[in-house]
Amino acid sequence: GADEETQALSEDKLKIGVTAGPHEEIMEKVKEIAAKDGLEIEIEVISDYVTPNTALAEGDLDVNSYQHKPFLDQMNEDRDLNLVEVATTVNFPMGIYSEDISDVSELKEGDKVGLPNDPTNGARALILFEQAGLITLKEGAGVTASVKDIEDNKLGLEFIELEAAQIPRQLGELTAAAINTNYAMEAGYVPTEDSIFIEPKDSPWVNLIAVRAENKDDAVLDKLIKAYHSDEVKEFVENNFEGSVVTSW
Amino acid sequence: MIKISNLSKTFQAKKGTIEALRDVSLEVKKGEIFGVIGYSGAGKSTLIRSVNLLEKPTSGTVSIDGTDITSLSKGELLKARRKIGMIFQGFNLLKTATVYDNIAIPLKLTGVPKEEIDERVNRYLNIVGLADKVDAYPAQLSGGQKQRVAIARALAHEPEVLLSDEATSALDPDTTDAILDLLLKINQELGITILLITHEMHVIQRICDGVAVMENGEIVEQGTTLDVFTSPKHLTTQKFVNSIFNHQLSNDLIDTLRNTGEIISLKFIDHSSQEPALAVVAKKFDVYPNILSGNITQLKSQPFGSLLVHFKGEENEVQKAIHYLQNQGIQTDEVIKHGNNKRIS
Amino acid sequence: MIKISNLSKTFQAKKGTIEALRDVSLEVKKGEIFGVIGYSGAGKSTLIRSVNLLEKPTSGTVSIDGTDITSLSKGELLKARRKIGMIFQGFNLLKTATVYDNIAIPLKLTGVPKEEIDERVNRYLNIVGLADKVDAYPAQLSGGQKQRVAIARALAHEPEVLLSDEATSALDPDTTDAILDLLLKINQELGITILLITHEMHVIQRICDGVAVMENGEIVEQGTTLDVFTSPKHLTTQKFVNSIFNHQLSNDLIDTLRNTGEIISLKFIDHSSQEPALAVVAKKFDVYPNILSGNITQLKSQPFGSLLVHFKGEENEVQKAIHYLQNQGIQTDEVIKHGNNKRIS
Amino acid sequence: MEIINGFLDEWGEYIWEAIIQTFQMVSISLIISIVIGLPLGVLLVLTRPGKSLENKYLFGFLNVVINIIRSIPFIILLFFILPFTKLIVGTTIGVLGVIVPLVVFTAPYIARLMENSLLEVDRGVLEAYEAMGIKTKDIIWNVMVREARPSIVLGLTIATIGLIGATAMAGLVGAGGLGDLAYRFGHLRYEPTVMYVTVGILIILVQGLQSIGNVVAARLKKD
Amino acid sequence: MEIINGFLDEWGEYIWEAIIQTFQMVSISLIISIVIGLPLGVLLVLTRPGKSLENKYLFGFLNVVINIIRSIPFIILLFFILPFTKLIVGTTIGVLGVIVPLVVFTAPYIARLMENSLLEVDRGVLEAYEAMGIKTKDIIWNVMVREARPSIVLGLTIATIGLIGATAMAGLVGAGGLGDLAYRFGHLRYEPTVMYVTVGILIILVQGLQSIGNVVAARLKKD
Ligand SMILES: Nc1ncnc2c1ncn2[C@@H]1O[C@H](COP(=O)(O)OP(=O)(O)OP(=O)(O)O)[C@@H](O)[C@H]1O
Ligand SMILES: Nc1ncnc2c1ncn2[C@@H]1O[C@H](COP(=O)(O)OP(=O)(O)OP(=O)(O)O)[C@@H](O)[C@H]1O
Ligand SMILES: [Mg+2]
Ligand SMILES: [Mg+2]
Repeated sequence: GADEETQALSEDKLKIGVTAGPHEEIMEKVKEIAAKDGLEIEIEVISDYVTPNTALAEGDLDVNSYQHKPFLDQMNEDRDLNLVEVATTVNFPMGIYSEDISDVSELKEGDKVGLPNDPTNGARALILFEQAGLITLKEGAGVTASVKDIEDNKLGLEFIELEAAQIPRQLGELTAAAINTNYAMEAGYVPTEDSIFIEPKDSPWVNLIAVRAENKDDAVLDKLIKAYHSDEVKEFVENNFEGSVVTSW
Repeated sequence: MIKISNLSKTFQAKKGTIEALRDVSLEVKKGEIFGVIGYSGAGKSTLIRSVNLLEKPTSGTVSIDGTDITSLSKGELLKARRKIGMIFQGFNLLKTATVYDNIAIPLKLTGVPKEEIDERVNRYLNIVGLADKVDAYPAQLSGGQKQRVAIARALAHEPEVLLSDEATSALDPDTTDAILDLLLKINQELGITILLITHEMHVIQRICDGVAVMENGEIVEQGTTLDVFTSPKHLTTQKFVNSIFNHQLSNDLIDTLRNTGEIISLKFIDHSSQEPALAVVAKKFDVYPNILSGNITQLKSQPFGSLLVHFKGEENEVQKAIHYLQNQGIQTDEVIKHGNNKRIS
Repeated sequence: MIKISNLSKTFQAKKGTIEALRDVSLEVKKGEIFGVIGYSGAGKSTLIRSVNLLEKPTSGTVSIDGTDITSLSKGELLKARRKIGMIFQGFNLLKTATVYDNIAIPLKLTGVPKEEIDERVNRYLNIVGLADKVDAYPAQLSGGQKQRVAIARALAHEPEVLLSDEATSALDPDTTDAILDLLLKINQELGITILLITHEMHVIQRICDGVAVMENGEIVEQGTTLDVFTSPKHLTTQKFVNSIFNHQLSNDLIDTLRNTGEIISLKFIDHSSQEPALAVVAKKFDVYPNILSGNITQLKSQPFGSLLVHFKGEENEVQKAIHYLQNQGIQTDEVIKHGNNKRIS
Repeated sequence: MEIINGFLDEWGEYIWEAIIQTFQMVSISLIISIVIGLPLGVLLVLTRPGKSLENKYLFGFLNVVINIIRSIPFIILLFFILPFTKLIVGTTIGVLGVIVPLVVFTAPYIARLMENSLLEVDRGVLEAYEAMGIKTKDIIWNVMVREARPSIVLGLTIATIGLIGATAMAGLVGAGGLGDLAYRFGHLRYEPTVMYVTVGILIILVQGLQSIGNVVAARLKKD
Repeated sequence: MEIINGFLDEWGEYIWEAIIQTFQMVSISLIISIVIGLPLGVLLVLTRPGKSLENKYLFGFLNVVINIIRSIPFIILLFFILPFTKLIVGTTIGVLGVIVPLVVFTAPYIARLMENSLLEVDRGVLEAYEAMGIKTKDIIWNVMVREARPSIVLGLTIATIGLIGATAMAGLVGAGGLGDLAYRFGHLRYEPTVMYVTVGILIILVQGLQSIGNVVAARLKKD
């Protein structure tokens, strides 16, 4: 519970939690831009997916930027947190890739299918599989779906949860796998050509910047959002991730 | 000073139990040197280890200076133990400490002032003849040198009671003598009470006032050294006493000599050895006494001898000679052969 | 059989080096029992450990049965060592194995057939008197019992050469005698060559054919046991030889006796003790020989005695008596006082 | 009761599967690690200066290799040796895929613990056996290892517990197991009950292991 | 040369920061863990049946608590004790936030290793000091710990290396360090050079530690 802390955020200094990977890289760019505006950003890279929110709630962080709305909502509910979204950031579309087949319909009985093992990407992969018609998920499983929420698995596929960044390297041992576009590209895949199924560009999985509810109107956040939503950052993301990470502004 | 009453100790082993001590009672007076001797496995180490409660007796009590140490609290036991020095059969030295530290560390831990520690360490190392090994580690010492370090460690505490478990067993006769002299000296000068265990009869002979003989966990004989040496009653005691006299003759020799006279064992103490008894016999009677084997030796307080003498001569002359000797206070016995090992008592 | 030539061993210590062996040469013939005696720290253990190369000599060679073992390959050394049994000053038993296994494991590892192992273990345990401890672990044994297990372990290999480092130092005289008898027996019956180290002169006296006396890393005297006992040349040897005779008199006594005659040390071997020399002297001359201290004892092969005798009487009579004794082949010496420790040689 | 039933209905299967996976990972990699680690530990002791197989180069080499492997945290090792894993077992996924990194992680660890135990064996006893002309190989097994057994058992217990800790990261390559279940479902997906139950099972497992280790070590110790 | 300069320009700062973080995490938690673990190890030895402070309950309690903690893989422990961490140091992230779990993880481990070493100390020497009426406390330091030093040093080396391994997971709560750097950049961002360099530094670190440990242990060993 963060209720006891009602302090406003510092005017010129923010401690921002991000997860390792693209969120971290983008935030480094944002830090550069914000510095020009007199806002000093201290980046805390946290590899775990829960800590950035709990640390934020407890006041160890001022802001975090690593999750999408469905995940934030779930955590607020599960752990009785009071965190709110103040801006959207980027989206990492996800696709299904394979070295053996060229269409999801070619999946056979008992094939091995890989998916990320972290909750934000894992649930998303399952929903992607549902969209591809491979499985059906339990009603209400929604954005926290895990392999145990699979209700119907006609082909009896074997779902193997792996470290997200690792999947491209192990794709050869799987029939197919859901991979975040950024990781797929770093492994040399061209998403539009190599994926055998891909999320629509306008998917709801856009990431966001979250703060404690009592700070949602603090002025310093405007500076941060301004820096984040700057053209420089957009350019950086486009150049650096070559379209695999989609900006929301 | 040390009073052991009805002490028993039973060890649990895989195959039943081992009664290492059975109802042992013993008293060592203040200022006395008391020896315990016995065969290997007789229970000597177990007994001495019970005195400072390293071995918890199964039953019976041990009291030192009037206090029953089996009933002491932990703190009191600690204090009581500081007055008791112990030399172990194993040496129990710190492998990682030099000779100097092996003696100095316990002194430091028992609160001996710093300036005194150095002095004491050097003094006792000199006494045991190891001044040149002060910086050596135990692994660099010979067996006897390790034992001497252990002796120096125990003595450096200048305890009131000293327990010694085979302190000289790894030492040559010269060093043994030096250590025994030292024990005698500290006993006489500082009045330290000493309970020592040994399997060497000459250690008892040289320095002990009293002696107990153990066998199979029991004390089979006990008394002043003089009494035990001159008239040993139990077979084991007799064997030990004889061991220092080394009466061993070949059977051939005995057979030959029997035909020309008698073989007599003579035992005498004190004054009697100052009178030329055998010379007088030779002059007075028509016998030719010939010493076959024997030892005249010095007990802690007086000379004591045991001779195996062949009296060549007519039977009645021999009898007269023996009679004369008996009148001089000399104990005479016809020889008895001890089975295979040819021991004659 | 064992030929040690110009062996030197230098240890590196913090403070300079320690020369544990200096140019030691020694030969033990096949079937011989050879003893090495010396003070604590003399280098005895280092010497015996060099024989099976547990200690690598700094220079010099050791050859056994004609082969220089310092030049053997690893495999050859292994084979050579199997013929050499060794009893250690420490006992070096496996803590985690029973008495039985402590003897059986090495037998198994040196390829003794299974059915024979059991037989041998039991035989040798019986010999050392530990048949009832077959299932005990070393921690449950007394000091002497551990030593006996170590002896049984070495003997069970039935080696051609036996190296023994103070094998009886922790044993009572009775057990010591039994072990010595056993060594003598295997030496005579199986022709095993034995090199043993001891600090107890009576061990040498009882079973050794030859003896070497070590001091400060050097052999100071060496010869047959008889020669060394009867005419020890080096001071150390004399001390050792005298240690078994235990000549110790109080100064008071010596002073008193000097006034009424002379104190003479007599040494005689073999036949001479069978002739009643002192009795004859008493009859022939006007002297009263009185034995003050002494020991007539049996060397491995013949009796040997050393007496300290007071000859009461006129000076010229005493001189005549001494002359007579000398003619009988008895070695006579006027007493010499040895400083503080009152030893008289 | 109903709560328990409900819990078991929902999670029983997963937990059971995780237990099996953990057992598989631990037992297989432990056995292989011992087979590799124990001889390595022995070599580390025997080849060091002054010991019977003294060999500066082999000792230095082993020492360095073991240190290099022990330097790499398991999480990195897991990915670092992927090609090697693929080569050895043909897959980098699942229980099979994690065994190779677990062994690579545990064997040097066991070697170090063995080394530590074996170095404590009394020099005198070793000498006695050398003097009897017994082969180094036999001395190793019948003297060194035998005498060090109590300490070796405790060391292996420590290593096994470390191994169980490492399997918690096996989830990264899809091998599952109790640790992974606790982290992913218990922590990340906030199912505290799952976390508690899994941790409880781990505790029982480790408690059991350590107790067995203690009892065995005490039994083997005869002084 | 240029490549190296380029690499250092780009990564030098990160690597340097990671080294500092690793050093901080390792040194602080190691010291605290030793301070806690060593006495625990001593207690484990002294309170066991037959030893001088024999106390079934305390021994049983310590044994169980240590086992419970050692049961929990570090990755889970990290989160399991969050409230405790918060209570002790006021934060759950960063170097400060990871110290508490590292200590909780390492101290019982050190206790076990100490126990193992201390149990090897010759009983006779302990008896000799008991017989001299020396306080248990003094015996512990001047005999047990002293005689076990070579083994303790090797044990601590093993524990320190284990600790370095655990810090690789410190990234989960934002504490950084070399392991995290290798994972984040090397693995997640496909910058293999960073991974190799970081792993290289770790290797040098561990190699140095083990060498120091070996040398110190050999120095302390006097037989
Ligand atoms: N490893 C070593 N390092 C340094 N010095 C040593 C070493 N081993 C033995 N010494 C020294 O060498 C000398 C001879 O030792 P050795 O063990 O041979 O004596 P010893 O004659 O067997 O004596 P003891 O009768 O007391 O057993 C001693 O002074 C001893 O201190
Ligand atoms: N811990 C133990 N467990 C079982 N039996 C033991 C234990 N300690 C000693 N014993 C047995 O008790 C008996 C007496 O042992 P103790 O050590 O007192 O003999 P000792 O007279 O000192 O013999 P030595 O002269 O050989 O040292 C022996 O038979 C021994 O085997
Ligand atoms: Mg004893
Ligand atoms: Mg010696």
